Amino acid sequence: MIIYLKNIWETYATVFEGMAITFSYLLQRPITVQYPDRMKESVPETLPEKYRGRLMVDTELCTACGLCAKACPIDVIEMKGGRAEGKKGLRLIYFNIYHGKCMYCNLCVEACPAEDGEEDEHHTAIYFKKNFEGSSYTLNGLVEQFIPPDEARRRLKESEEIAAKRAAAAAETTKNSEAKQESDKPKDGGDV
Amino acid sequence: MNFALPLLEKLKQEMTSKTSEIIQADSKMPILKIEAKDIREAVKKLHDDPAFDMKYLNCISGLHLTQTKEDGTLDLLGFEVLYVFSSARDFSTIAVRVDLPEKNPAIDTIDDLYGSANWFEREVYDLLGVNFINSSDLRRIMLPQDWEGHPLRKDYKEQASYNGMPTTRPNEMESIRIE
Amino acid sequence: MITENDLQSRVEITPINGSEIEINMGPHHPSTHGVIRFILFLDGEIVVRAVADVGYLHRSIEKIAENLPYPMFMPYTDRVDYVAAINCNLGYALAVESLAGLEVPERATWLRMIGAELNRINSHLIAVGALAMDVGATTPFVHAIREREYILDLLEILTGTRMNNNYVRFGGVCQDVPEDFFKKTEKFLDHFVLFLGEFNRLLTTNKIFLERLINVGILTGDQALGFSFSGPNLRASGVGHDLRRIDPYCFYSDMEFSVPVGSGVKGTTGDSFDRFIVRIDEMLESVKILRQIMSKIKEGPIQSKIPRKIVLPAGESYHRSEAPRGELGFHIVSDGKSNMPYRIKIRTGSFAAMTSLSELFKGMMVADVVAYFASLDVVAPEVDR
Amino acid sequence: MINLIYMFVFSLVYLLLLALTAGILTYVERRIAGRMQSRIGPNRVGIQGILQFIADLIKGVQKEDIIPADAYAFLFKIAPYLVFMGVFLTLVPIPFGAYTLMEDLDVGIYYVLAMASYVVIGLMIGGWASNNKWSLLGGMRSAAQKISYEIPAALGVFIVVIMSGSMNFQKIVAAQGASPVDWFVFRNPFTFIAFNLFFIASLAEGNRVPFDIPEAESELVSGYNTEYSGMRFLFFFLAEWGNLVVIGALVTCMFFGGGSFWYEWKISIPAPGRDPIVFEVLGFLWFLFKTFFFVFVIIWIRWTLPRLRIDQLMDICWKYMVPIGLISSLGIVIWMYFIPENSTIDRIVRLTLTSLGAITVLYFKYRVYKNLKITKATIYANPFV
Repeated sequence: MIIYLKNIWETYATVFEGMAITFSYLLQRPITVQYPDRMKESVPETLPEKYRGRLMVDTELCTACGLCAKACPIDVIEMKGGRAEGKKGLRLIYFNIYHGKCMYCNLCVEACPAEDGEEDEHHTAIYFKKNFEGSSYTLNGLVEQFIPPDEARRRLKESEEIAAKRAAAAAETTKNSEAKQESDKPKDGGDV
Repeated sequence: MNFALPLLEKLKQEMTSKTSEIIQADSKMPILKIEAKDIREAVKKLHDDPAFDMKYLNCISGLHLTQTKEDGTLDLLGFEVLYVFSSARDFSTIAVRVDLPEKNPAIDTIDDLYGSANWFEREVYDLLGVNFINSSDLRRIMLPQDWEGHPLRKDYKEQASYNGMPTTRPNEMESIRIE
Repeated sequence: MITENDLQSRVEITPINGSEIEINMGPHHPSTHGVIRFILFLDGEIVVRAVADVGYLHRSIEKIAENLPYPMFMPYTDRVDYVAAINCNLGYALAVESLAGLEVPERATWLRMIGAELNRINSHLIAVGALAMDVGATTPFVHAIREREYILDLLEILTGTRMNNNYVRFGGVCQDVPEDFFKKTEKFLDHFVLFLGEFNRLLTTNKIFLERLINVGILTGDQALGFSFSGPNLRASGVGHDLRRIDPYCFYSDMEFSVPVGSGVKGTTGDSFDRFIVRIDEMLESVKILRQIMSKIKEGPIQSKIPRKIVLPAGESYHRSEAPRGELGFHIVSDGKSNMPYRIKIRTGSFAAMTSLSELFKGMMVADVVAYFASLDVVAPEVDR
Repeated sequence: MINLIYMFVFSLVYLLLLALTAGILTYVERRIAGRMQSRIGPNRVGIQGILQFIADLIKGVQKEDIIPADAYAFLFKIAPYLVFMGVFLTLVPIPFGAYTLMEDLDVGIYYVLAMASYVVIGLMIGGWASNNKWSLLGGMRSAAQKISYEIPAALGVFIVVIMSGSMNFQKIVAAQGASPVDWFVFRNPFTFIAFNLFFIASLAEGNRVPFDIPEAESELVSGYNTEYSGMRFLFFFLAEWGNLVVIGALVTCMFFGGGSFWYEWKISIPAPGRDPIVFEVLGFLWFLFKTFFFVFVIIWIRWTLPRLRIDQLMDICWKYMVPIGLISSLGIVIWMYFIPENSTIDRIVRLTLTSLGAITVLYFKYRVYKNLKITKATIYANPFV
């Protein structure tokens, strides 16, 4: 009998307490914010410094070494570097990122050796932008080409030409050196 | 890691067949390697003998033993099933390993001793194709019942389509290739 | 075209008795926490027998591991248990580090522990919230999710991402934290203790909630051991098994914390309410640990020098750590030559917890099935991997 | 004939008003739920989202009306209308004012209890005709629950009928007074129990938390309305929120004095100079205020409590409510025999109960304040964000 009454009392008391708590929330401000149109400040500004948003590449800084593409576990990055006129190292021919596959693991950023030493938005060539809005109506729209296709084709052609030229030059030099060697040989032999 | 070498030696001595050996004795995880026919005896001893009191089955794992030959082809050497048990008293852990042949790998089940053994065994059966004799319920667990092959075998080839559904997806990157 | 027969071929179908109805709970069901399917045979509201069917989220992570170098597998461990990603990272990193003999700087270990403990609170909040949701209390669930949101904000500062953190690296962590992170964490912990008190007054003491959980799904200590339970589920059954104590890793041996053990506060030891209350207590213990870490952490390097190509010595090893859902074991086999693992088997707490379902569901009501399953805190991708 | 036309017009007005009220209530409930869960709730359509229900309506009408292939089409189609009819018909004898009612039935309460049972038929038919096992379970649960809870509800009503000596709502309201001391709820301990019985039983009959097991979304997906879509689905919802108004109105009539500040005045001051229409409108508003207060309480309970299991539901009915109801019905008879109305003891008891009620409200305020203080929350009392 005591248990019987105790059950009733406990039910009422705990329900009362619970209702007091839920009521107290009616007197508090909701913590949710209305994204995106009624925000006081834009969301990327509120994000921490190293937030991993959208994967981007600084095509100027990139040395086309290909370490990021190698570090990626799921082949998100497809890139190629080639020679260019009047530039010492490699230049990007194309650099494509498939955002639909990217899992924001940061491995490519850590692999990137190209640093500009400045403490601005990014200091490596491949970096995460704070922007996280990347929806697209088609799956194909998630593929981002950082070098436009026309430009990429032009660069590819150019690098192929240079490569061909260099190959020719190399062939020339080897031929020359061989010829030189040929011509030198009797001389040397003569000397000996 | 508290993998207990003394317990393993004790188990080795108490086994009736003397073919068992302790491998990796100097590493962090010593393993007792026993023959497939002895598994029930060993596990029964571990489970029931108060000296061991191994009431807790941590894991049953399996793997396909292979060796890559010089020409790149695989030499299939059979299967390994690894049992890890813990004591209910002080949680010291031991590992028991069984090697099975490549053709028709089969081993006695232990799912009457451990409530969880059935699912672990089913997983090994599903992914590696090791048969557990006298198991109460040996069905595939992760893959559909009509799936072909056992994926964790090193010579596994994925079927091209399953019930008319292709198992691969086109790569969106293909469409923008300029080469 | 998939016919009904194809779907049913996943499980063995036994003929139905006259009074039974067969009912499919899942794969798409609000309370299966992911994609898990139970086939319940009901007599009225009572379950006569049940078959659990998993595998709908099987992503063959273990097969993927065999084809990737060790560091590149790290992001995949996030996806084993996405609710407690750093714990999975940590388990994998510890396993590989102990085999390869890599050093970890002190600050990196502290940061790892901060990540792991924040993640543990996060995961337990989901667990208790989802349990509340499954017994019908919507508001406590949202409150728990709200608190989790603060933790995610902290993790965002710590790691750069909210859920699949990929924070731990071999020999360290991927980035250092700004100094104000500790202040923010301190502030959050103060708030969180208050919140937990309120949560208890709103939900834990509620008579209806208690009635729904007390004496539901009782597992004795022996049974729980037999089903390979681990973590909070095992502790709720009265077994003081905590790998942070038994098999200490990181600096857990220096930490002062107690291991909450279920004692049948309201009903029988090992019932669903014990599993619930053990998680609540564990959150408070995590708060204690976090406070200790915060007082001890010092400046220092966060990454030690590691070889470019990690090759483990030949042999096999089973390494385990305490994730929020129990023992997380990595069975790593290396052939000693390649920079990829020969085989990785991941043993998860959820998978072990699932083994008990078919047996425990017998004789329960449909509502109890939901409550018991939620009290186990199973995350479907961790079961299937 | 003129009477018929009058009734027809009146019921049409009622129908529209009920639909409008139910629609607004869905909005109100969502806003309240949102606030309780630290969310905002719908606030995009119209000023502060007030037109949300119209948007929902338009969407519902646009949706395809799907009838499952193996469903029993005819019954499947009419089930929502049966449910709605059951709710709508209960409105007939409820006195929103002295003249604002459809028909002043002498057996008003009896009629309401009878009509409320109509709902069961609709729900069961809907659940059965869907040819879905979850729906069937939901339908069966709802039938079991409603039929059981008719008894405590009827016992609660019985006590009121004994007190007022009539089944006519007008007379019941007239038997009470304008001041809280005269309300039945504080009249004597047994009527207070009767109020509890009736209120809890109405929650169960209206499928509201903690008794919402027929549609328990975490167990039965959505119960009897799983297979419904489009307008038919909305009809179920219309009925559910319409039911809230009915419950609120019944409780107001029977225990909280109805719209009776004009009754008092009419009786004590015949007031030839006063305009009866003003008092009619004032009484109506007062009635509505009380009604919506109870609607708010019901909504508030829903977002606080977990859900019961079906056997506990039956326990509460048969082990607690029915015995208590029977004892109280005996008690009220004895009470009325020994303690005549307006005797000293009667007055003392009334005053004590009323002050107890006041103390409860004050203590509640204190608890709310205390909770805000404990959690260090900042107060923001503006209902809009």
